[in-house]
Amino acid sequence: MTAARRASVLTPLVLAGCLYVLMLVHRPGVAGAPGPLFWGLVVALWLASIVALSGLSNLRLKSRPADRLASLAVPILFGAFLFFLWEVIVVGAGVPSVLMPAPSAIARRFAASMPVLRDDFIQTFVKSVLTGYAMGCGAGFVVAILADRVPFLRRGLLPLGNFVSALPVIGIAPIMVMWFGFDWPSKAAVVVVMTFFPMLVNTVAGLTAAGRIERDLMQSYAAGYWTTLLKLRLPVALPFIFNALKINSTLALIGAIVAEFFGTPTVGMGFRISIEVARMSLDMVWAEIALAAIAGSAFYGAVALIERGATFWHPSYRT
Amino acid sequence: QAEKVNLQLKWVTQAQFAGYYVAKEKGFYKEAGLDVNIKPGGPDIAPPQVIAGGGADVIVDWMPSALAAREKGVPLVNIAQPFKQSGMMLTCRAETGIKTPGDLKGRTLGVWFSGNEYPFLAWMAKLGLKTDGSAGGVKVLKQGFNVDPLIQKQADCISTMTYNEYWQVIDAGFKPEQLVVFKYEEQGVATLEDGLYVMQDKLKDPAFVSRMAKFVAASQKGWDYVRKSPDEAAKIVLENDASGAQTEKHQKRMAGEIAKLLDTSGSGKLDPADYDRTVATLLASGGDAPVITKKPEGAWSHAVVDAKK
Amino acid sequence: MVVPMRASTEPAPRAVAGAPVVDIKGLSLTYEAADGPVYALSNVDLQIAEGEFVSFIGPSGCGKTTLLRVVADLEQPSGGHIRVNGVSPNEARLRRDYGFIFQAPALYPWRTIRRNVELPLEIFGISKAERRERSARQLELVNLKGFENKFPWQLSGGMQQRASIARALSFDPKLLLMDEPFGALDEIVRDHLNEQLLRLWDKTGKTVLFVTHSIPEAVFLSTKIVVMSPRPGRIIDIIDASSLGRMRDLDIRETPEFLQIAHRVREGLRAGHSYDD
Amino acid sequence: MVVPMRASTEPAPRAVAGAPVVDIKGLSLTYEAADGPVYALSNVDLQIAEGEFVSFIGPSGCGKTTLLRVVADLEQPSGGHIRVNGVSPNEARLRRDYGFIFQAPALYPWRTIRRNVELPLEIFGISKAERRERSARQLELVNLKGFENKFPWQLSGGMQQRASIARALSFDPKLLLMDEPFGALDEIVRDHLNEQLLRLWDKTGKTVLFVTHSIPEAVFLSTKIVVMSPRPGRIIDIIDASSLGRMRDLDIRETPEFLQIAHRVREGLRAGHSYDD
Amino acid sequence: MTTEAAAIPGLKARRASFRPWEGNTLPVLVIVLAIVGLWYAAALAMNWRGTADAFERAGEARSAPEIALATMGQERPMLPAPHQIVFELKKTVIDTPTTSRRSLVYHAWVTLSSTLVGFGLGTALGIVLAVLVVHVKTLERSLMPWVISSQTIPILAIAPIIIVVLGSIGVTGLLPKSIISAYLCFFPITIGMVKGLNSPDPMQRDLMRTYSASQAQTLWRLRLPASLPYLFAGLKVAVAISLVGAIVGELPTGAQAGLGARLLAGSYYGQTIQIWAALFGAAILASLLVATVGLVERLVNRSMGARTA
Ligand SMILES: Nc1ncnc2c1ncn2[C@@H]1O[C@H](COP(=O)(O)OP(=O)(O)OP(=O)(O)O)[C@@H](O)[C@H]1O
Ligand SMILES: Nc1ncnc2c1ncn2[C@@H]1O[C@H](COP(=O)(O)OP(=O)(O)OP(=O)(O)O)[C@@H](O)[C@H]1O
Ligand SMILES: Cc1ncc(C[n+]2csc(CCO)c2C)c(N)n1
Ligand SMILES: [Mg+2]
Ligand SMILES: [Mg+2]
Repeated sequence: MTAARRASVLTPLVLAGCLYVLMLVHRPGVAGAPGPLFWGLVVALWLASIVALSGLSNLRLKSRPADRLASLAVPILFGAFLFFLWEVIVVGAGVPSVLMPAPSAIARRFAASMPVLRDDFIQTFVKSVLTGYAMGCGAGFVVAILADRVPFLRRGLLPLGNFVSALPVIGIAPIMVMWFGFDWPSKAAVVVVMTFFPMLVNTVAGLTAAGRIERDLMQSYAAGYWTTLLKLRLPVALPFIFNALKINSTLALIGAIVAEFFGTPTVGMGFRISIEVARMSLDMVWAEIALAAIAGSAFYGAVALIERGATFWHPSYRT
Repeated sequence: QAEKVNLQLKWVTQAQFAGYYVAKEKGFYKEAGLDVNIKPGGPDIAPPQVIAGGGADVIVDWMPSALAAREKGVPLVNIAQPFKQSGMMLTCRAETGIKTPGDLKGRTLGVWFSGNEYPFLAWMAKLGLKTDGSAGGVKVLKQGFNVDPLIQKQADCISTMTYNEYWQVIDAGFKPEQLVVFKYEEQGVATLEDGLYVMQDKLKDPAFVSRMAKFVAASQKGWDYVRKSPDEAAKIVLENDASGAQTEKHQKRMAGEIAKLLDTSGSGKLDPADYDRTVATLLASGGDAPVITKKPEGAWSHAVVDAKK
Repeated sequence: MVVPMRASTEPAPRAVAGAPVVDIKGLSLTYEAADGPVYALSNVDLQIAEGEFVSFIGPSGCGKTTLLRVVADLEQPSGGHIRVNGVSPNEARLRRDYGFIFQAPALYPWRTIRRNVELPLEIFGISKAERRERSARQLELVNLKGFENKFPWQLSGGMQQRASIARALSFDPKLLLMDEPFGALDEIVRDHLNEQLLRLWDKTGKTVLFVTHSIPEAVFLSTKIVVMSPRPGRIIDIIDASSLGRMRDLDIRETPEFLQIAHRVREGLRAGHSYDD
Repeated sequence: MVVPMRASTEPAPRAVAGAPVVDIKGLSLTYEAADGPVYALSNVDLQIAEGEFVSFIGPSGCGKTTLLRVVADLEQPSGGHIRVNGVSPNEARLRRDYGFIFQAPALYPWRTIRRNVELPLEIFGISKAERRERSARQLELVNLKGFENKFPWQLSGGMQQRASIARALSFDPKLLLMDEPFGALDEIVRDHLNEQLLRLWDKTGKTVLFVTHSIPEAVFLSTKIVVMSPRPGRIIDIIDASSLGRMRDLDIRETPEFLQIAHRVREGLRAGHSYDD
Repeated sequence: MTTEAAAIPGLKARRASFRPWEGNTLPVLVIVLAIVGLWYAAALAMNWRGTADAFERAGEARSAPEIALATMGQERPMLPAPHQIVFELKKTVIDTPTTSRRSLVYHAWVTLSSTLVGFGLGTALGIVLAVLVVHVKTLERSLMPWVISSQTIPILAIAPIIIVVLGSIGVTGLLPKSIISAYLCFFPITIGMVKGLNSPDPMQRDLMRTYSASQAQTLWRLRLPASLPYLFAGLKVAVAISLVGAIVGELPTGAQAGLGARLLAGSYYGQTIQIWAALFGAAILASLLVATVGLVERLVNRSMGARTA
């Protein structure tokens, strides 16, 4: 109860304080050279926000929707506060925008560049990432199953799987451009190589996770390899497989963007980032990074949501 | 006690920067009382960012990129311009039938971005060719670091430097007559390359100016040396190449070609006419994201070069 | 020398009437552990005819589970002969001759109780309608009606055990291997299920191998009681209880004949223990 | 109604002699499942004095485990009052008032048997030498000497259960919560352990809450027998058996008094079942 | 009855007998041979056009077999033939002293050292983060979403800034590369560990509750051992990624040495075979690292009594 009261009193106070500081920092006299009092205020707000947030996250509300809302509020407020600090420090300390632009500048840039961002998003995320992700995860999974099914292959394939595990993007990207051309297929190919190994390793680990009597039960039914796989071993392996899908969801995006540094048509998130860095338009660079973060987090979130549905029985969801 | 100078190069260690390496190895810097630390660059390094973050005292950069940075709030000032001419050109396979700039219409062209696309864009604007992929223009690819797109026939023409990529194409088996080249200098869209830039506010400090004066003078001595003995300069570069990937043949050739681009007056003083031409080219490049929107003010200074007398 | 257990070449005949369903001679099994071998079974001889109900009883760790697992082809013996329905355990397993109820419920947590019970039926390719019908019948039998849509962790220990019994009965195997199926059940349910099992056995002529710790249960159910002893795991007594007839009711437990057999079992059990205070 | 279980502000006194060790009033617990609530406990009243030995018996799924878990602060009741040793279950748990033996062995597979038994001792910060000594003693008691360095999967079901009993006894808790500890053991071992437990209880004055399915076991061990019934889980009879005295030997099971109490338990149990054939 | 069975002393004896097809050597060999065969076929097909073009440019007419032979010896092939890579590896690994900048071993060592430091940092960070997220509710809700979005930031884009910022506070040399490597590789560990730390089943957790064990005790005695399968799967992925991270980290530090520098230089100078050799170097290194983690996993499993079946 005290946590709730603390949170409900402090949160609005901190919010108000932050707004005030934001107004202050953008005043011509303050920007670039605020006094120690100003920084003191910022530090005080920081401490207060920690107390408020920990109060909020321990909050238990009676109605379910309200509780949901509260649990959503915490990461959002936490993030908002990080952005607040970023803005205040960058503007307050007068950090040059070529090093680190202020969030407000990034947001303005983001809003003003919607058409460009949309085209880049389609090129990089929809075409390269999704295709490459599906193929890479699929390939890792299939090879893991193959290695599992055919013991002879297992001992040959797994060491080879390790072999391709660390083919660095910067090495394969130029080769893929040479092989598959400048457009998105070469980026998708890079993503395939990057996502293959995490899936392979996790699937192989997951396939060994079934317990002994659970396997014996299948044996006693004289269930064949595929039946056992489908009805026992894959369900048990799912938490591992989903780990790989989650890791890959962010890895694929990084891979596709970085691959675009090594030759592209004149569209794509990586293309934009690399040329805007050289133009010193760091606000645009960060607008693209923000887009990547939003897309990547949404992708990850979608995978995590499916995971929760598919592995509801796992102890980690039964606390 | 030697004064420290951090120099950030624009690209990896190669004969393009031979002057600085020679000055260091031959002790020209030491004679001037300097301790120079040369930081190689690369595709992922933007020298203006490094100098803005305090990672360098002086950088080698191309003028379009430096002026862009200046407009974006990093007040870079050109203090010396050892390179008089641009080495950039567009190299096409002759078999494509391209003979004049007019033949470029509808072709696929490899272009270096990262701040080096402006002369190209200005040129296309001058030719009336669209670069946004619409019909009647040219198809632009963001070229990687090498000349593969030309050899693999993924592009009809690619960007090359007279001193580097062009020779890689030759090494790949092309004869000069199988290639058609368009030098930016000859097309009237050349921009200044490889100048030395510092932060504007530092120039208020006389000690800094005198340190830079010594640095520029010693560097010029290095460049003179390169002009005279390019082969030895290439060897010095090779010794400084930590990646161990450069070949002697290629670096010697590069040193020779670089020598042709240098300012023969020997002072390294920026010619304001070259500067004006560069600015004009950049302002003409147009497009929806122009590199500079207005004429820069105070983007160069002779203070350092003059101080060395 | 190698046991060609899986390499049998002769045809696989169905057990002929009268021929033993389980035929074990000189069977032994040693677990190799890091700190030395464990002699789980040593020189076991046993014949079980079709339609028999055989209980195994003995101190914990004497090899009852191991013996059932060998019959089920879940464990490879280190020596000796074993035939199940006239073929090797492997072949018997492959033609799905038996149903096994494990000592632990071994329910799959991602399946509801109904779908757990239907698991073998799914594997045997039985139609959905019939699966539904059979699982409903078995769940009714073990008194789990109303819990079809729960997940295993939502059930009490005894309920999980009953679900696993329903699962094994659902596909109606001729040979039932039951490892302490009623361990976690109270007397009333146990009596009830004992009677149901006896009725089922009598009606269908199944052969049952039944591990239990309860002497009355063993005597009540069995035509034959095998008493085992540990270290090394071996059979120390085989008691014939067919004299009690096939169908029995619970009152039989007060008859002198019953008590006498129970006494003999208890004596055997006691002999198998190391501490007799 | 809200139980201010965790927000208790009064001081936490040790149980005064005579004050109930477990004091339950109007306790209820409902599991919210997707397909509707399960009333696992409903309006349960129970007082257990220090030094009592209380058995819980009832059909499977009647809430015995749930009740023990509430006492142990592993489950939060939906309503009613409960005090353990005069404080909330949470406080009692935090000061390590009890030892719990689960229905399944719950051994950690990566620890040897010895180190499983020593687990609570490690947590309580007991010296290595003493841990060794105590685990050896307890393993001897449950007749697992020689298996100290095995891993759980190398033991039979009954041996695992005995290991878990040794684990709970190793730190000598004043209050013992035992959920069907002897379910997987044969009669002989069971009798042996029953006697050992009784001796221990008598000597140390522990309070024991003991879930069992065996009526004789319940009567033999208990001073009080609680009979429960499912749907909703509730107490239907509390039978006093203190008249049998504290220390009993196995022969007591033939006395009329014993049989009479057993009969009453059986009647209660039968009443709690839905099918009485 | 045929179940001819004599007492044999355990099953282990059978396993000990010599069966080469049960070891790793034969399968690996067979599969490697198959891949090499396919590779040659692919090299032939992919290099055909380029080779034919080259002869044509040189004005030489060649027969198909001659072209086929020449596809195996191209200087800039689409796909080098395996023996070309082997010779390059031999040249840069065996024939060159390991202290030379032209030795691949030297560069592999440079990369390996930052990989190991980065992997160490990343593992520590990954585990600490997972432990915090599992124990502190505030962090699970507030930190985790931001950790996830941090992983979607293209490292190559912000690496230069990291290097510059770190450089300005005096962190240079090995550490910046390692930090980038750690930043990339901690994530798989965190994801796996969060799941693994939460994987003990409720009864195992309840046992700890009944002992009123502290969080630290529950962590050490229950959660950590239970999480090991997840941890090792994460570590294998992470060690591979940390190598990629170290290589990526070499670009914004001027790509002076290391496999990344080799890759870049190879790519920049069109030395395809050198790229492939460096790629193989990286892959071999990765295999060794992953295999090492696998070995540790097996040792740990054995000491934790895992079934040896
Ligand atoms: N996988 C194994 N590895 C090593 N030893 C084992 C293994 N499984 C069982 N044992 C040992 O074999 C012996 C017999 O075990 P088994 O499970 O057959 O006993 P049981 O008669 O079923 O006992 P319970 O009544 O307790 O279930 C025991 O001593 C046990 O420790
Ligand atoms: N986590 C849970 N979620 C939903 N229902 C549950 C859960 N745990 C137990 N139940 C239900 O609560 C009731 C009581 O269960 P409990 O485990 O207390 O029974 P029990 O008396 O111990 O039975 P047994 O003798 O079989 O162990 C059962 O109907 C069971 O289905
Ligand atoms: C990604 C990228 N590609 C090309 C250049 C252009 N460039 C600047 S200096 C130099 C060396 C000449 O051999 C070259 C090619 C660049 N800056 N960034
Ligand atoms: Mg057993
Ligand atoms: Mg229970």
